[in-house]
Amino acid sequence: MTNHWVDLRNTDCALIIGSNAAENHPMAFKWLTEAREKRGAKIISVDPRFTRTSARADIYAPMRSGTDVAFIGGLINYVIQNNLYFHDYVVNYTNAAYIIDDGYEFKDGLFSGYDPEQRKYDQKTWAYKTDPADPDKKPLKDPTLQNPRCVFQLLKKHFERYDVDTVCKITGTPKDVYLKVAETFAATGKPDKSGTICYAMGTCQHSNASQNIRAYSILQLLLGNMGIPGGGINALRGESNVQGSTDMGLLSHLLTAYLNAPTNDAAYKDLAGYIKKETPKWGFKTNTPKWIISMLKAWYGDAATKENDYCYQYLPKRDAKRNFTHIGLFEAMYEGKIKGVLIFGANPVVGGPNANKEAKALENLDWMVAVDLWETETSTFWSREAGADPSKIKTEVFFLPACSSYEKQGTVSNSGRWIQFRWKAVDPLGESRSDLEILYELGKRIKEAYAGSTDPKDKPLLDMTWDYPEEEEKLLDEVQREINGYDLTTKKLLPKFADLKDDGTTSCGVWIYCGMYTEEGNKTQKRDNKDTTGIGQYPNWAFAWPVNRRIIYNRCSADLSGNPWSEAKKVIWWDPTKGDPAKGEKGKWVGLDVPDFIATVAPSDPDGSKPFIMHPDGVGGLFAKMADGPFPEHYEPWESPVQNILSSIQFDPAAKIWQSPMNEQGTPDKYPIIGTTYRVVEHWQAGAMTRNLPWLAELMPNVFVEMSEELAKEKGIQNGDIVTVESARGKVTAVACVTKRFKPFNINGKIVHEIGILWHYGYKGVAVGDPANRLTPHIGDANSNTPEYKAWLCDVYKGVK
Amino acid sequence: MVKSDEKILKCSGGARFVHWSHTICWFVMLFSGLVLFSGWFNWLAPVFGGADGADFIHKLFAIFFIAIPLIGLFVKPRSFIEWMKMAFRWGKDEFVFMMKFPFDFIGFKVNMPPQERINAGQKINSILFPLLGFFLALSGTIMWFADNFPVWLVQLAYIVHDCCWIIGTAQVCFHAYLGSLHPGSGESFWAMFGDGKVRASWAKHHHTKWYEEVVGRE
Amino acid sequence: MAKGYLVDTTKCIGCRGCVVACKNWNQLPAEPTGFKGTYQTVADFSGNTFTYIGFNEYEENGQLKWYFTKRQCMHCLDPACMKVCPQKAISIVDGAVVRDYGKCAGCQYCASACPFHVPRYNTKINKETKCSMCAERVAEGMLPACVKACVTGALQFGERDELLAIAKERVNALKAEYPNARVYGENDAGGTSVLYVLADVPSKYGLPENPQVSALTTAWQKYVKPYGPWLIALTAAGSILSFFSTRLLKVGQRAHEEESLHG
Amino acid sequence: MRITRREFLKISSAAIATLPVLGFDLTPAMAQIGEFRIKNVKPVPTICPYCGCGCGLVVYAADGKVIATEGDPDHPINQGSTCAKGAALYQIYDNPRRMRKPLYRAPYSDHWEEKDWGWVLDRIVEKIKATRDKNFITKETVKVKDEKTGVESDVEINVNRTEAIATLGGAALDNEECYLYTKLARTLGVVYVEHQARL
Repeated sequence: MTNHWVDLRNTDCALIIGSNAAENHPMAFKWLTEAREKRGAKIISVDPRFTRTSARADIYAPMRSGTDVAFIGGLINYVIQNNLYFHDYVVNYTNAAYIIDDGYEFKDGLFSGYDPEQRKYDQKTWAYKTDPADPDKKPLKDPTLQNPRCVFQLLKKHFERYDVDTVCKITGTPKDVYLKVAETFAATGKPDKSGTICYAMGTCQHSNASQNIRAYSILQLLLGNMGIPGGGINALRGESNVQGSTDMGLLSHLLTAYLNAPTNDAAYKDLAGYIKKETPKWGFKTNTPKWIISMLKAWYGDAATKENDYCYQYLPKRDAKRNFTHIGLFEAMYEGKIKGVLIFGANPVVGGPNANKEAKALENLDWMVAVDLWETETSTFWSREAGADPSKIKTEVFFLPACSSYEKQGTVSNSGRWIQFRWKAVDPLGESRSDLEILYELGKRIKEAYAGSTDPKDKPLLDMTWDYPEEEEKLLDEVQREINGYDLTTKKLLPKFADLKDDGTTSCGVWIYCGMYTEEGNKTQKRDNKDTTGIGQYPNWAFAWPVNRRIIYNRCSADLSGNPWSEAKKVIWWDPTKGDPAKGEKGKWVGLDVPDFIATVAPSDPDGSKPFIMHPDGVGGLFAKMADGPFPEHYEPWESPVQNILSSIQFDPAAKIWQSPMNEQGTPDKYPIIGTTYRVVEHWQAGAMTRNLPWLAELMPNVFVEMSEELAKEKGIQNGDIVTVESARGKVTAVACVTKRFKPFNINGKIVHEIGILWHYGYKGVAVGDPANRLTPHIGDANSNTPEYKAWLCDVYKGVK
Repeated sequence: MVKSDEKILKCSGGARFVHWSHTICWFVMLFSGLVLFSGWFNWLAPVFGGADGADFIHKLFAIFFIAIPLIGLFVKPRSFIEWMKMAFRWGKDEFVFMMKFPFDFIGFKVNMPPQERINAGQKINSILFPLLGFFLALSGTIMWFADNFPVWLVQLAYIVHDCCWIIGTAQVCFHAYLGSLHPGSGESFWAMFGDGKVRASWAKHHHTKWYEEVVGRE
Repeated sequence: MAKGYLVDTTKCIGCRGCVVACKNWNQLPAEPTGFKGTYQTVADFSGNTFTYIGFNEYEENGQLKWYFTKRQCMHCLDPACMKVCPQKAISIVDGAVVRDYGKCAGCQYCASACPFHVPRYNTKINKETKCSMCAERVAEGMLPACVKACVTGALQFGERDELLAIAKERVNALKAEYPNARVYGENDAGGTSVLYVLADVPSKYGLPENPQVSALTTAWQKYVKPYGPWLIALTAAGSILSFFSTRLLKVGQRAHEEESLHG
Repeated sequence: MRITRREFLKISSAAIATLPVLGFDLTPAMAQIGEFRIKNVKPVPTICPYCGCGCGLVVYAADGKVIATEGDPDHPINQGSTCAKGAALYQIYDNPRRMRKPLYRAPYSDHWEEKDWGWVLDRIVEKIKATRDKNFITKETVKVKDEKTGVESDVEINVNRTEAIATLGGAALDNEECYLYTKLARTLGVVYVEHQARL
């Protein structure tokens, strides 16, 4: 979320797309309801079926799964064609005026530089045009936006093809409804209005998911909705600490705080190479050396010295040519390349894509460690209950009982980046232990096991700082301090990340978290719920990263001279009276939030109006390098019942296709129906945390599949019947929920049916059912490799066959 | 030839058992039921351990109330059928008996027509009690498991249940009085209470037809 | 002045936080259910369910409607259950129709009398159970569990008069878009402490259009109960009369002399 | 009959106190009348373990047992409210299905065995060490193309990784836990570090 939950109350229009907020993020609706009550805000729900969100929306627009780029592309086109964009904002705060390299072109669904064999783009031509005579190679710009090679004109041209009729033919949205959506949301392009886009997994779980989100950003930049109250693009995150766990870098391509993990690319050979590759010339990220060195100091302590590159070489470097993401991991496991796995509260047999294959892959493991509160389908994959033959499965399985969130203490980061402390209410149940204790014990014992080793490969483990106090409370405290970081010369906690240094005199485990625990105390424990800002920022409640900033990119809320674009949407502004002349300050950015800007850089200073300080250009990227193109382009999902009518390129040209067993691609002749998966408010994710609770099992006892009355009639299915859903990869038995809320789509004259199935279920728990992910494919997004859970092909029939 | 002071069997052991166990059930359920019926009878509640206890006892005895005749029916179906046949066998004698009965009731000497083993009044009793018992059991079951029945049926069940026990209890008043304290009933009462036998001479006078059947015409 | 709830169905998102919060606070066990083609898996009240959400979907003029109705005891101003309860176990406490479980005998009369059929029998404790508007919480200055849990403010708790004013204002605002919008509970069933803001007719929310105490219950309560027992008195009196007339007044004594000697 | 709430509470408790003559136990009825069981119990604030809203919840615990859970009325995001999941927090603790002991499944076995913590942790470390030691890549040679000359040359770089161990999950863990987890996993040389954020 660029903004946060309470800020939703400041919006004038919420476009909820790829999200069923009322079910999966009810608090979004708490604040949207207030926005509607108090400000007359409109709520738009775009979804393949009419959901609990749609029930409370002002406009419901049906949209076929997997057509977000087309839907938003049409809105982008509508905004540009009708001159509804926020002109001054677009010219100054985005790269609209930048002129693009002559080599760049877009033709029939492909951008310049495509290599069909590698399924990869050479992005050389996707660059700004520079004056060859300019030694700084500054990009050329046309602030009038008239140059046909400027980003704005290219954008306009690119999305011209997304006219309302074409879009509706792709998405299946009725034209009048679509126009109503366009009109309503485009109205937020005025300076005193803000619109927010709320999205979740309905956006992310597609083969072109990153471009879906890019499309949202482009639309929001055009409307000037970034960095203002009630605006932004807001990913409604699904787990209590998925934000925090990502901040901590639990992904194959990241270290902590979004520092890229090095690969075996020669550029990452040493620390200097890493810094060169990762540090841009301009912007806040020029501090990258401070961040990486401070992280290494936190991890390896005194062993990390300037001479040994601060132990940079201890970091593992993955193979740049291979895929280490979730799908890649399970493909490797299926091939028997992975011998052991440690699983902390995850349940891929229910939650992973192509669950049959992922369950099968587990059988190839020599050992598995499962840490959980409950027995899950994953930790018991070897059992007869799972349909397996235990006598043929060699895997040694360890189950470690973890305690629940209120049987221990620690912090979690919510979707709005608030790091909040959880206090301990009771002792862990039975012999269960906190994951912190388990990890600490594991680390301690691993270090003991390697003690005395002289093998250089073991040196990282020996040098890793792990001398934490054993007592639970002190252990937590020490880890929090390490995350925040120290000034190593004074042994004092650092107050903010601006104080980090690249000379090894500071340590900081996670630079964006710096400031959460200072000499003043643990700020994550702050519980002052007075709103001193009037716009619901609650600055004294917990701590938001970065530096307690609640609305990211908030410099955008002020114009070129530093005044708010409008009184209604002000966040920060330049106050010339607040500067300290002794320090040569001309003034200061002040206001209702911590400025997302250098506080003393005046609007009149060079770069004083570049609000996106985390970006190398300092402006929002309407044109940006992504694996599958600088502009979003609509492609059909991997499995689609229709042809792409926008170009001859059917499928995202840069998405990785896995040619492997147990991952067949279904064809529309055999599987004519679009399938999608989703959740309900009563259950959570892979279900172990809710299917084991009788009160929740009572409310949603079985897996069900929703379908239109029309499809049910065609298939002879009655409401409440047991039906089978079959895809090229598996079968699932579920209860039919025949409903008016699902309607067949008219896609370019062809009637296309879609069904939706809950994916929470497995055979363990009080509420049980087949895992819907037996149906979903191993195909991922071109940029992030997030699996395409949300659009695939299937067939449905009555009974169990 | 039976001597006048010889005894003959009027009520079998089974009948006596059913009669008296049902009597106990009836009164226990009557008093526990009164607690449930109205707050007026709350003074009775402590006897049963509170209104809750009354409810419990009421339901417990309801099980006996239903089970006892069912067991009787199961063990001796023929005597039940014969009893019922007799109860529904109405002739001139029965109607005349009933017409003259009010005079007898208040003490006038009347000549009653000859009666069977049970007289016309007892026949009414024999019809009424099983019938009321049946409806009490049926409506009681509906009330007990109210959540499983449509609301209107439950509402109807309350009326039926209350009407039945009210009529039944009214009838019990008559029955108890006529069967015990009313002149001439003592013999029958002691028979029911004791070994089931009555003196032949008494039977000859009160249940002439039956006497003749059992003993033969003199 | 008495307390009440306002259920604004136009704000409810059907998240069922209230349903679980009710079970949590009242420590009510879950009951086995099955998905039968509607989200309304908990279809009705039970001895262990004091509140549930009704889900009803409609399509009118191409517009889809999905109505969520939070159901619980309506806390009538003149409750039929209270009137029929033989134990006087039910009373009105500051707007809440509350059962004294110490007095309740589990006779279930209240269940059938209720025009909304709310009280249900709990076999384990042999009592009729229902929502108490969280009397013990309110007494301590807390909100009822369901109201506290409500995410969007669809549930409000307060003085009935004030809630009624809010409800009317809300309905006025809704009228333009929803001509059938109305307040439910103002006078329905003689007025209830639980008020609803409905955007459509009550039946579409699964609420009775014209909630009334059934004629059977009225007949039972008004006639059978008060007058029926006189029949017993009458027969008892008759028997006594007979006893006196046959024995003490000695009318026709001789007729029975013979038998009496034997008796 | 109209009485105030407080009176009502007194009256009802008095009613319960009347002695049953036949000795029927009325205590289950008491539980139903809802005595205010969180009186004088201090609520402990926590954050909901489910979605990313980060709602505040409170846990009422006494004598080492959870007696009630509900929304945290002071929390700015949810202001005391909870969805169905947050409202069910109580049953995460009071639940016979919760796992209470470390378990071990031997190869080819069809059942769990209960083990003590020391044994499982040592055995896991043994497994990690053996797998890591057997499957560790210290260095790799990669080709580098000189941008100006276009000449390719070999460069040897330290890669320090093992591809035989993977870790999964973490979105339900606390930040501090994730931090130790990432630090330990990377230092072991694990590159297959993935969790729910990818999905």
